Amino acid sequence: MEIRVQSEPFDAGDALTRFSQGHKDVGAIVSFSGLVRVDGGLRYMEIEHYPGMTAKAITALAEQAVARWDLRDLLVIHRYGRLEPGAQIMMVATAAAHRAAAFEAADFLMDYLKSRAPFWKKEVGADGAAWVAAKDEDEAALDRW
Amino acid sequence: MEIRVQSEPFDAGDALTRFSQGHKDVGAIVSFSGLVRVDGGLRYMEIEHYPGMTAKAITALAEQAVARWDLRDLLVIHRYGRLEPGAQIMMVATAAAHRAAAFEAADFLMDYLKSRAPFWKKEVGADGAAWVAAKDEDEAALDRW
Amino acid sequence: MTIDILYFAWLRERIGIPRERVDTDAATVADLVDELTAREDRYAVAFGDLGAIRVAVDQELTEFDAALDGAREVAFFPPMTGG
Amino acid sequence: MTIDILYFAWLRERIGIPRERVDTDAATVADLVDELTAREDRYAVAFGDLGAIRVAVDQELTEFDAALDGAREVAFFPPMTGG
Repeated sequence: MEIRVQSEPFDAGDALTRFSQGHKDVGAIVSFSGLVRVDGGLRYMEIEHYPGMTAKAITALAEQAVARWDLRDLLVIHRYGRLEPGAQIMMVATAAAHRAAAFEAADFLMDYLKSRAPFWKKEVGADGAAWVAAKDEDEAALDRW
Repeated sequence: MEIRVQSEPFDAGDALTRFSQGHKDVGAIVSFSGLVRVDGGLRYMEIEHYPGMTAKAITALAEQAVARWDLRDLLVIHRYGRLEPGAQIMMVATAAAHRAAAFEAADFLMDYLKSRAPFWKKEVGADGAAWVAAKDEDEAALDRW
Repeated sequence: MTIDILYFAWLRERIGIPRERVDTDAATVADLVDELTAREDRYAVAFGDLGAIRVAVDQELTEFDAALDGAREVAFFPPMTGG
Repeated sequence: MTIDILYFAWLRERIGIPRERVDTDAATVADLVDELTAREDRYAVAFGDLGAIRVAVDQELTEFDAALDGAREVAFFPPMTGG
């Protein structure tokens, strides 16, 4: 299990290659990567986080996933700071013997990282800056689990 | 949309890196990769397919996914021939504005590739060779959609 | 009419050939299976449990009661195990 | 007792500081919020809608009725938008 909270850019493909290597009883790997959308109005995104709490909160979520699904391994990378359009914001990867566990655990982790890990996104555009509002649907998504 | 049916090995991470580049309104990318499990008894896996039908069948599944979810792009790679333990068998990647569409479309594609694309797996071990039997649960998984 | 018949996986192994061309007047896939199983034991054995066999006509999955009218290629195989 | 209070995102911007240390006898988070809002307008404005604010005590998410007994760090922030 690896959890990285960092300001440095990363490449989800490179991370997936490393994550995929050297496993034994793994038939299925699922990855999710979140990107800053490229849209005309956005100059960059700024992500604030709560340093003392972030890694702890993500670790607690990861431990829930490991307790609930039969996973062989798990990776979470989440950036903070300034991110340019097209940049990778974060990724999750799960490795399991069977595909259902890998899919469900990745989906679960994403839902909880959205609403329960202490990150706040601000979009800076030509017309000024605005904090991204939490969506009701993101809160509602937690009820699936 | 890219569909590749090939005997050559590939790296899911490299494929994900290429797939992730150059998109515009994409916030979410999900990938699934299937691997030959490393277990003592297995020497290698042999995958047979139906050359005239394979790409056509996968394309039809991909078109169903594109019709049903708001996807920006989609990738399917599936190998045939001899595969060593630990090798990547196949991968699916989906790109969408929102994570739910990317997750669901990848999950859907996997369920249908398992049971509706003309591939047959044979496991060759120390004790001989055996065709992998289709699982009832894989057929049942199609009812989710 | 002339039809190419293809066999995959254990069906191919049991019948012993990957494909053959047949002249047939079979109206449906089921009729064609009857003709084949009447031929030789290895066909009868291979087609013993139709519930374990899938069929594609002209590279589209279909059912055993499908008409063969104009068909050029019929493939028989076990349930698929891709992914 | 002495508590470090942290503010994030728009709460930090409205209050104008990322953190401060306070001496307080507040029994619960809600009591602490009452003390803060009584202080200055910018606090009253920032804490105007508690439904839009989340709280963590010692880096664990909790509710406004949580006790502060022994707490060393209280953080206030809007709903999280990670992922």
